[in-house]
Parts: sequence; structure tokens; C-alpha cells
Amino acid sequence: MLSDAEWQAIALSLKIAGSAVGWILIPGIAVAWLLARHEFRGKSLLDGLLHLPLVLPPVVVGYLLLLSLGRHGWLGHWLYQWLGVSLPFTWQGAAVAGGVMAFPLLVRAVRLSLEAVDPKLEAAAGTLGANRWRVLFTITLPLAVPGLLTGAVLAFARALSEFGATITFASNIPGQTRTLPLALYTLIQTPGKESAAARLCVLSIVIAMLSLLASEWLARRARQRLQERDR
Amino acid sequence: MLSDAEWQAIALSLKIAGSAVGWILIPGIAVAWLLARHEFRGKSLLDGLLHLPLVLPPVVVGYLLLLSLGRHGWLGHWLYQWLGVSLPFTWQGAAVAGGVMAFPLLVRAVRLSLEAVDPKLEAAAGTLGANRWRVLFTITLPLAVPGLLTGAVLAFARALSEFGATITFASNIPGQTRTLPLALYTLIQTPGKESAAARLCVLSIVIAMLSLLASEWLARRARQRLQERDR
Amino acid sequence: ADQVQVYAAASMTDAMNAAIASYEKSHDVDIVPVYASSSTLARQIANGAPADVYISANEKWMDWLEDQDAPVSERADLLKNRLVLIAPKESQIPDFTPGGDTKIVSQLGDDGRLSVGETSHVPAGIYAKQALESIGEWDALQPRLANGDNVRAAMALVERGEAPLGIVYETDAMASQKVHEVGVFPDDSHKPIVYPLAVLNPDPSDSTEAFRRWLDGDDALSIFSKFGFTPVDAD
Amino acid sequence: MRESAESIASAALDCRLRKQLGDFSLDISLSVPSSGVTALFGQSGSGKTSLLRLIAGLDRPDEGHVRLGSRTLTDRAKRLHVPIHRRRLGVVFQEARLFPHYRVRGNLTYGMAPSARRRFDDLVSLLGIESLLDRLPGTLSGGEARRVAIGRALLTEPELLLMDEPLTGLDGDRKQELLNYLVRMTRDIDIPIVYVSHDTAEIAAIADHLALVEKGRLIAHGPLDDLMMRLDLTDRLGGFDAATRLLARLDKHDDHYALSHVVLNDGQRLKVPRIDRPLGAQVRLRIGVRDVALAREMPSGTSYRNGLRASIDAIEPSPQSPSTVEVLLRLGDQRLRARLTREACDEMQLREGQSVIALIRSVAFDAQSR
Amino acid sequence: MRESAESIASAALDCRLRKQLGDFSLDISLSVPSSGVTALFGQSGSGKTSLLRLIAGLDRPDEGHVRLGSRTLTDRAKRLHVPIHRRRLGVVFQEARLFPHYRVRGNLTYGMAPSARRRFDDLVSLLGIESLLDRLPGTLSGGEARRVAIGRALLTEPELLLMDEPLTGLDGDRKQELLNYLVRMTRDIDIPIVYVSHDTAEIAAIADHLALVEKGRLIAHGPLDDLMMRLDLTDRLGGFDAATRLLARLDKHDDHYALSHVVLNDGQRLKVPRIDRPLGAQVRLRIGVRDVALAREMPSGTSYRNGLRASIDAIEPSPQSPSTVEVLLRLGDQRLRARLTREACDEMQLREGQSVIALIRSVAFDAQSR
Ligand SMILES: Nc1ncnc2c1ncn2[C@@H]1O[C@H](COP(=O)(O)OP(=O)(O)OP(=O)(O)O)[C@@H](O)[C@H]1O
Ligand SMILES: Nc1ncnc2c1ncn2[C@@H]1O[C@H](COP(=O)(O)OP(=O)(O)OP(=O)(O)O)[C@@H](O)[C@H]1O
Ligand SMILES: [Mg+2]
Ligand SMILES: [Mg+2]
Repeated sequence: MLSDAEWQAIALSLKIAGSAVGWILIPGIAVAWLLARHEFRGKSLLDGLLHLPLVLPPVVVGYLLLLSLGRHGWLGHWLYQWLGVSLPFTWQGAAVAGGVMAFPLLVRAVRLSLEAVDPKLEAAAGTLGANRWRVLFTITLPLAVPGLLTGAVLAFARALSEFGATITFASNIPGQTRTLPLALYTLIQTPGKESAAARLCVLSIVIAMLSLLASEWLARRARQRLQERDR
Repeated sequence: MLSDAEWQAIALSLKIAGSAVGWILIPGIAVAWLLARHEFRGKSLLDGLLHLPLVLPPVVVGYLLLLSLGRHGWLGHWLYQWLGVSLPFTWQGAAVAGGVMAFPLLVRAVRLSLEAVDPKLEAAAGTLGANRWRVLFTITLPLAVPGLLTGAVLAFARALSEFGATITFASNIPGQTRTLPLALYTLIQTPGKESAAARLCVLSIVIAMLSLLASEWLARRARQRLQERDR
Repeated sequence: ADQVQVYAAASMTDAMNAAIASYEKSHDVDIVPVYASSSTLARQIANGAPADVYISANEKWMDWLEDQDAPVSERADLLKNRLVLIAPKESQIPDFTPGGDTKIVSQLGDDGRLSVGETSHVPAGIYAKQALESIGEWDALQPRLANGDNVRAAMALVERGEAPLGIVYETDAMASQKVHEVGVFPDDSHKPIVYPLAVLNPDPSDSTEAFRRWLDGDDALSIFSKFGFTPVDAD
Repeated sequence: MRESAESIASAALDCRLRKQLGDFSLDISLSVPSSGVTALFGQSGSGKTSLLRLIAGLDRPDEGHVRLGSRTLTDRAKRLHVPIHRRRLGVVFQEARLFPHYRVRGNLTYGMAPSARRRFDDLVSLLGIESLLDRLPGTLSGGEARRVAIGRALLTEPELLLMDEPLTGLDGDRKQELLNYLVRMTRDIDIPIVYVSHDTAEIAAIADHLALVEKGRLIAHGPLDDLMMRLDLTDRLGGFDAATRLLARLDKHDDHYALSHVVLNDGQRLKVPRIDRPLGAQVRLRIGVRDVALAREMPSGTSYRNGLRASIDAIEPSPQSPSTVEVLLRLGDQRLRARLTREACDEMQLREGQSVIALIRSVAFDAQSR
Repeated sequence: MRESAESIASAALDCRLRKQLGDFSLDISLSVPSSGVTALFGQSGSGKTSLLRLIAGLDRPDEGHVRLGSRTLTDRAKRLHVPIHRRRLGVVFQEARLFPHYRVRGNLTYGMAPSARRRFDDLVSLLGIESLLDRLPGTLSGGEARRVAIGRALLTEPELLLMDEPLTGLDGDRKQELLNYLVRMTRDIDIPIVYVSHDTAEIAAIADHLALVEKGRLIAHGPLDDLMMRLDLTDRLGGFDAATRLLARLDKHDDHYALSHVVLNDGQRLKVPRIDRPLGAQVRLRIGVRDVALAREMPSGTSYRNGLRASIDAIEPSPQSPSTVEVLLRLGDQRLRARLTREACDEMQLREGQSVIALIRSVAFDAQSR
């Protein structure tokens, strides 16, 4: 039913979007927690920086990534010299691009949920001898699950659909970085390939829907557990 | 300091992003409320549809907009015939594109906050004689202000940076639809225009930062009002 | 098998895919095409993309690459294209040759727009601007333009009937079922539309050399011709 | 003036409700008279809150109905469920549930009926929350929040008040004042109150009717005074602090000693701390079972002011304590309960039918009498 | 066995705290002995919760310190503030504050000390929450949630227990059991408890010390029995239900009548409902001021079992009620308070220094004695 190239693009997209979410999950939660529960100097600045990928056109972000993480970039140079890692034009690079673009969405959703967690419960946990880490992992994060799920699914969807930054930073290399949206782009560039494009379009939708349903299901379960008597 | 073209792009961007947020705000809140507080058939489907703009490459969304809202599209045809409204090539069209792209972000954030509103308070308002609308406007929404703000700022940022769908649906017409990202894109595609591009890049960042700071300030005020004794 | 990475302008996608398919049938080599706008590709190559061959849709980006001290070698103009005026398939606009008696603007109606690639950087747009200037319609048409992100976007507007007329490459016009060619811009109304090709690997493999040579050959050119390109040395 | 328990008006609230909540099943039929306070009493987890929630329409029953006066609020069979906001009920929840984004004033006026506006100031000062009106609820103390919640519900001028342990966390004086206010209110506005409490003193002070709930079932229901006489319920009615009530008429005020003299309907007299009501008014006196001592004849030279001649109706061992017996006394047509040690009962050789003196100290009367 | 109020050990908790909260200013110095229960008593909004919060470290004082034994928990001057989780305090909040995502069992074990594991089952059954262990808190009734919250705090084996109205919303029996448990616990483990309550009966049953708070200031502090004798505090100590306590020694059990005989230290005897403690044990008997009647000599033919010869130390008008006087009695070195009507006092011509009989009914003794 699907061509090899299509399967390849799907597998690649999933791998890249999954990795993207994977690598930003922990830092995203950490940053969201910092922003939600702490006051420090430069908080606004950090907050602003986080939102850059959202505000700038993706192509610009991709370009900035290329400038910094490219082999001649200040960070990329270092990465290559010391770790032998080269990100541009690889699927890892695509995951980085996707992650960067998805980061603000993840942080925002998680932060929103963290801020909604009742600090009274955290204080109660404190009186029961839990240090701030235990409080974080046993009270705050579990109660922020809806936000974590929302954040993760938004991030996954964003990474899955990421195009501009990816094509600029990681290029459009079949089997390496040609994800669904890039494949779709390639088709759409070509007059007369509308039906093939439509197929990919539907595929993207199906994948997104599935991930969405999964997250909804998880969120519902999480919410049901917390159900109080007033609904 | 800034050229006329730059000022024009800034003004246009603000107008378009502002309108985009403006027109999706009410529907976005309504949909978020539906999803957060009601069970109905086709809920998952609606939820999925909402996320499409997030999942599909923007260019595809722009193309779909063209198919439906273009002058020969099924909806656009109707709009033109009855209301004389034609969206492609106009700033209104750009606002539509920006709004569509921003919609899922708005809905998600608002929904997350609505779900965090304690249904016990809504029930209490009910016993005080408030019907569901009064409950919505006096209890639910005011308590979801953090989510509304987050949603609005995400949506604004997204609309401000919208590129792919806009250029596809509304084209890149100076003074009409050439927003900051489009102008930026144009520069970046031209060899030797890096410094001009960097200027616009910084401009975008400044605008985004300002809107962000404003929303943070509002959110902080809202939160302080609700401060309980455990922080 | 050896791998050869070919960075080609997005407008060549179809033709290039066909050429590669044909080449791979008779050669034990893996040709990997990478499509994006010429500018994106050029920037990536300047930043160390593993490209063996680069085919740009215009000379500017190839020049730019050379300025960046990229290892551009064996540069040559590979293909040519023509600029055409198109209209939706069902359009009532009669065929005419731009630059003749019929003015384009007169065919646009009251509020119709002329769909082109962005005239400042999209190659098709740049050529369109040159052409319009040379036939003296630029001033009249400039406020009536709809600038697409790329040729494809420009054509989509025409296909959908949003714009009554558009300017695209002949190759694009040929590929689409939904537009028809109203007329061809005179060759001398714009700079020649050439697709320069270069090898970018300072130490090209044999496969690269072979493929590059094949691209220049008759087999390849006949395939490209089928998609509407003209070989550079055809005339 | 409102008559006492005898003159029960037609049922204002009538409900028959069945609901399964996890392992817990609630199955209760309850009729509440159209005025006066019906206390819901029962152990923690017996289903009091669940019942209130069903009446309020916050939950839907699996089966049954709720009727308030002539209005049907819920009827499962007819698939009728009047939404909460149209039930015109005032609810004081077990927790305060204030709206955190409204100031105290906003919370109070949120559901305020226009007709209640003139009561606003009085109620606020009665609740002692004048100085809190411009505060946000987040900073209120536990008791302050409760008081605001009570005020909020009272200001809606409901047709039925549901109060779930409204006075917990309030100090004695404030509690007393609020109890008096509620009693006055039921007398003036004639709305029924369903009142959940664990505090027998509170119930004795306020309730006309009592509904005893256990494990989701109603195990007894009726006028408070009748239930208070039932020995089988002693255990459940708070044992140690059990009390009965006597109906009497205010006969005389003794201003010098700040006492009031009252007459029971069999003509016997009692001296109690001054009651600020007009002469001739009916008052109800709450008398703890522990506060009644018995004597063969009126002892002299003691601080006892009150000795009532009574006959012994019954003597039964306390279900609760092996050392005591409960003695049911009859005074005219009223009944009174006394608790003695078994030893005292034996030594005094008390028998059913005997005539004795019930000694009641004047200081033993709660000021709560009305 | 622990001695009574007299033998106050060195202060375990010592704090001097000043804090401004909006218009409310708290300024309290308090020392709590190293074992026994110190009750915090005061009107709603007087600052009890605020004080507990400062001690627990949930708020930082503007000035002052908190010391627990040899540990300094807070010291503003030294900028020291031990974080909550290292204070080893057990806190029962005014609301339950259960973790909604943990089952009841998870809530109980969240902060459980390994050494408390063996007490788990006992405590759970005492709290009556065995059947709730696998439930999520969202569905618990108000009282059930409270009990879980109490259990959760007790299982941490803290060095200081801070309890903010822990027993509100619980029914009489359960309350009684829990009070007994707490008393037993302080006796066994010797940790101090700071206990906020509005219920004087509860306080009389459990507290050794009393701290009276008003408008953010400590207006009285000392052994409960001493404060109970202070007439100027009657009003604040719940007036109607004021009580004093007598220390006595268990002398004999009367199994037939289920009574116990106790001896006061001046040799006089009392009969009380059976106390399940070994002979020779010291017990404290709570006697309500309303439960003591006076007589010139022991009346015969009444149900009174107990008459104690006492001398009148003082007679003072009740600040609270114009109709009554408070009579302070002396029995050996102990004191007892009685409340009479002014009329009775005049008629009996009671004078300071006179010798009288204090009549106390056996049934008037709370089972709460220990
Ligand atoms: N959704 C549910 N699932 C399981 N059990 C429930 C549920 N809701 C309530 N219960 C149980 O029903 C019983 C009655 O609860 P309810 O709140 O009515 O008690 P209550 O009489 O108000 O007690 P309290 O005096 O402690 O407030 C409780 O044992 C409670 O645990
Ligand atoms: N942040 C604040 N701003 C203004 N006033 C405050 C603030 N926090 C507490 N208060 C006030 O301080 C007083 C003491 O509060 P606290 O909670 O300590 O009272 P409490 O003695 O525990 O009363 P309750 O018995 O009602 O629980 C209250 O009047 C309260 O309104
Ligand atoms: Mg309840
Ligand atoms: Mg408090």
C-alpha cells in the first residue's frame, strides 16, 4: 500500500520526532520548573530566549542552528573537535532542529501545569520529611501529568511537522533527514504530484491523530484518578 | 534608524498577528471549554482536527486554505459571492492563516488551564444560583487566566512568526502581506543581505520579547491575587 | 555501492528523479538527490554539507558559493529553461506573446493578480522581473504581483484560479495539468535561464566523476528535455 | 410565633434516594417539615454529605426523587433533574469553597438576592467579618473562611438550606451567636434547614427534628425530643452528653438575681438563668441527662434551686456504660431522662412507678434555651 | 509513669516570633514542655494557625527564633531557617491536604518512619480506615480524610506534633478514642504536642498546658489546671463548659457496680465509673464547674454518691453571667471550682472560709479521666 520511500519517511519521522521529544523532555521540564517555582535574576531573559524558536521563522532558526552548530559554528566546531559529533545533514541534526522548535511548546504547557499544582500539597509533603527533589518527583510532577502529556504531544506534533529549520539545518537527504514534511515538500514542489502529496498528507494526519489519541487516553486516565466528587 | 519598509513590515506584522489572535480568541476559548468540560460524540475527531495545523507543514496548510478559502474554494466562493470578501492576497487572509496556525496552541493552553479549575468552585457557584454561563464567565474563565494568557501569547508569537501558510495563502505582497518573517525570508534568500536580515531578526525578537514580558506581567498579577498562604 | 549526493534545485525534482532512476538502472551506484531551494542548498554547502554535485537554478548562488571559497570545480551550465506566461486551464484568456501588442495587465481584469516567484530572490521571480522590465510592463504590473515563495507556489495560485495569470518556467507549465501556456517570453527579454552544475567534492570519487559526465551526455539531456528543459548547447 | 415540634407542618422536602458510590450504598427516604431545623446525625462516613449532595443536585441518584414543596427537583423515573442553580437552595459545604478571585464582599454578594441586601450589614457584623470584606480569601483563617461561606449561603435567600457541619472550627461564642441567628431565621423566614453536625450540644440547641444516619440508611427519624428519650439510640446520640428538653412557659423575671421563672404544663416551676423573651413565651429547656439527680424528698441546705416531682416511667441499664442506668421520668405529659450510677439506683431502691424528686441545678441550663 | 503538670520538664519547644500579615500582627513567645500536650486556644482569627505555620517553617518570621530541644530551627538574627523537611515535625493541617494521586495507603506511608511500621496496623484500625486503604482521597468523606491526615502525621514519628483542629468533623466516639490514643502516645513516646482546638471538652481531655491567644498575642500560658481556676479567663475558656481537674489515686475497683474508688491526696474518697488502670495509678478527674453542687451537710436519700468536704477560698461573680457566682473550693492542696446561682449563694449564706460539702455525681465524670 505504501511505497518504500513512504515507509522510510514515516520511520524516519517517528525516529526524529521521538528523539526530539526525548532529548528536550528533561531539560524542558527542568526549565519549566525553574520558571514556575523560582524567582531569579534573568528569569525574563531566559523566558524570552526560550520563545525565540516560536517567534522566528523556522528557516531563520535553521540558519542560526547552522551558524552555531554547523561544523564551522562555534559550538559545532567544538562538538566536532572533542566528541567527533557533526549534527548538520544527519538525522540527529534533524532531531535537534525539531527539538529546538518544539521546546517552547513543551516548556509552556508543563509550566502552566506546574503552576496549577497546589503549593499546599508540596508544603504538606515537606512536613512529611520530603526534600525538594522528592517533592518534585512524587508530588509536583505527578500532579502536573496533564501538562506533561499536553506538552509532550504538542512537542511531538511540532517536531513531526517541522520543516523550515530542518531543511535548512539538516537538509533534505533521503533516508537521513527526509522526514514526512520534507518528502511532502519535495512532492509539492513538483507540479502534477498532487495525489502523491495528498497521500503523505493523510499519512501525517494519521500519525498525528494516533499520537494525539494516545495522549488523550493517558490524560483521561490520569484525570480519572484524581476525580473528586464534583463532576 | 529603521527604514520605511521595516516600519511597514513591523506595523503589518503587529496588525496581522493581533487580528489573528483577535479572531481566534473567542472560538478558541469556546472549543477549549467544550473539550475540557463536556463529553460528546466526535470529541476525539474534533480534537484531532484542531491539531492539524500543528501537524502539517505550514505550506500544506496554506495550500489547504487556498483550496477552501480561495476565491474558487468551496467556502471562499461563498464568502465572495455573499459578502464580497476575498481573502487571498490581503492582510485579512494573512491574519486568517496566522490564526489557523496559532489555533491549536491557543486551544491547548486554555484547555489545560480550564481543566485545572476546581469543579468544586463551579458547583458552589451553581448552588448560589449561577447558571452555566455565569459560572463560565465569573468562575471558570477568571480562574483560567494563566492559561488564557499563555494561550494568547503563544498564539500571538506563532502568528507573528507565521511564514509558510501565509506566503502560500496570502502571498508575499509588500504593504499587504509582507510581514516581518516574509521580509526576513526574502532577505535571507538573497546573497549578501545577511546584515539586513540580522536587523529584522533582532526586530522580531524585540517584538516577541515585549509581548512576552507583557503577558508575564499580567500572569504574575493574576497569580498574586490568588496567592494562598503556602508559598 | 558508492554514494553520490546530488544537491539539486527543487524545481528539478521530477526531471532529476527520472534521470537518476535511469542512471541507476545501468550503473551500480547510489545517487542520493537532495532537493531544496538553490539558496538553502548553497548555504548548506558553504557550511560543509556532504554534497558531491550541486545544480543551482541560477548562477547567482553558484557565484556566491565560489565567493565563499567553496571547492567549486568543473562548473558548467547544464540546462536551460524558458519563461512562460500561464493561465488556468479553463481560462478564457487568448494566447499571446508577451511583449507584443497585448499587454499582460489588460488581461488581469480589475483586481486580478499576476502570480510570480518572489522577484527579489526566487530565480523565476528574478527572471520574470527582468522580462517584464524589458517589455516595459514592470511599472504597471509591480503593484499587481502576487509573490510566491517559489515557482510551485506561484503556479498553485494560477492552478486554483486565484490569479488569472502567472509567470513560471516552461518545465513547470508542462508538468501541470491545470494550467495552459498563454505565451513564451522572448529569450532576449531576460538573462538566459541556465542551471549551472559543479562538483563540490575536492576529492571526487570515480562514481561522482562518472555521474557528472553522464549528466552532460545525451542520455541525460534527452530525459531532461522530456520535462521541458533545453540543453545549453542545443542552440 | 412558631409552635414547637408538635405542630409539624406538611413535609417541605421529601426525598427517596438510592445511590451506589463504590462499595458504599445510600438508600434513604426522608421528609423534612416545612420549617425548623432537621439535624442529620451519624458517624463519619455514614453518608450525610452524600445525601446532601443528592438533594442539592450535585449528584444524580440511581433511583428516587427529591421534592421541595410543590416542585419536583429530581425524579429518576421521569428523567427529571432540575439543574443546581435553579433549585434555590443554599448550601454550606463541608469545606469553605470560597471563590479565590473574589474578595470577601464579592463572595458574599455573588448569589445575593436583592431582598437580602438589607440584611447584609447585620449578617456581616453577626459573622464578625466586617474587617475582612476587602480581603481575598487566600489569606483568611480557617474560621473566617467558614463564616464567609455561611454568610454567602444565607444571603441567597434560599427555599431550603443545606448545611454540612457549618460551625466546625468556630469558637464557642461565635458558634452560639450563629446558632441563635439560625434559629431566629428559621422562625422568621420559615425555611427548612437540613443541618449536619457531629456535635450533640449544637444539635440540641438548634434542631427540631433529627434524622439518624448509619451506613447509608436512615435508622431513626422524628422530633428531636422523642428520639432523645429512646435509650436504644443513646449510644448513637453521643452517649455522654445526651440530653432531653422540657417545654415551659415564661412566667416571671427575677431581675435581682437575673433569673427567670418558668412553669411546666403540669404547673411545676423552675428557676433558670434569665431568658430574654417576653412573659408567656414558650421556651424549651435543654437538660443534660447527667444534670438530673434524684432524691426521695427535696434536700435542704443545698445549692439546688429546682426540684421537680416526677414519676419513674422506666429504669434501664445504659447500653453504653455498665456502671450507670438511665431513668425515664414523667412530669405531666412531658418526659425527662436522668442518669444514675447503678449503685445509687440500688441503694435508693428506685422502682418503676415510684414518685421522686428530680433535682436540676439552675446553672445547668444552657443559655441556648429559647 | 509521667507526672502531672507540676513536674514540667525543660522547655522542648521555645519560640519567640514576630510577624506582620497584612493588618494582623503576631507577636508571641511560647515555651512548650518536652512532653505533654499544649493546647492553643483562642478565637477564630486570633493567630493560632499562623503561629503553627511559623513553628513548622512554612512561613518565615519577621523577627525571632524557634528552638526545638537543642536544635535551632529558625533564627532571624542568624539568618537561619531549617527547611521544613528537616525539622522532623508532624503537622496536621486545618484542612486534610491529602495527596490526591496516592491511595490512602500511599498517603499514610509517604512520610512513614521505618520504626513506625509496626504501629501502622494498630493506628489504621484505631482510625477506622482499614477499608479505605486502597481508595483514592477524592472519594473520601470529610471525616475520613481528616483521619487519614492524622494518621499520616503520626506515622512520621516526629519530634514535635503540630495539630490544627485535628478532630473537627469527627463523631464523638471516634474523637474520644483518638484523644485517648494521643494521650497514650504522649505518655509513651514523650513528644510534645501543640494542639489547636476550639472545643473546651477536647482540651480538658487532652491538654496539660494551655496557651491562650488573642489578636496575635499570648494572653495567658501555663498548666491547664491553673488557668482553669482563673476567673478572669472563664469567658475565654468557653464559659459554660468550664471545668477543673482533680488529681487522685486509684484505690479500689468495685466490679459489681463497675465503679472505681479513688482517693484524693487529703484522704477523701470518690466513686467514679470504672477506670481501667492498675490500682495505685494516678488519675486526673475532670469536673465541670456546673457539675459541682454545694450543701451544708451531706443530704440523704439522694442519688449523690460523692460529697467532698471543702473550704471556700473565694466567691466571685461570674464575669460571664449575672445570675451566677463562681465558688473556688480548697480540698487539701487541690482546688475545685463550682458554679452556683447568686440566689442559691445568698440563701445558703456562703462565705469565704466556710466549710461545705461539694456534691459531685458519679455520672458526671468523663470517661476521659486518666
Ligand atoms: N465515589 C465513591 N466511591 C467509593 N466510596 C465513596 C464514594 N463517595 C463516597 N464514598 C463513601 O461513602 C461514604 C459516605 O460518604 P459521605 O461523605 O456521605 O460521609 P459523611 O456522612 O458526610 O461523613 P463525614 O462526617 O466524615 O463527612 C464514605 O464512607 C465514603 O468513603
Ligand atoms: N496574608 C495575610 N494578610 C492579611 N491578614 C492575614 C494574612 N494571613 C493571615 N491573616 C489574618 O491573620 C489572622 C490570624 O489568622 P490565623 O489563620 O492564624 O487564625 P486562627 O487563629 O488559626 O483562626 P481559625 O481558628 O479561624 O483558624 C486572621 O485574622 C487572618 O485573617
Ligand atoms: Mg461529610
Ligand atoms: Mg486556624
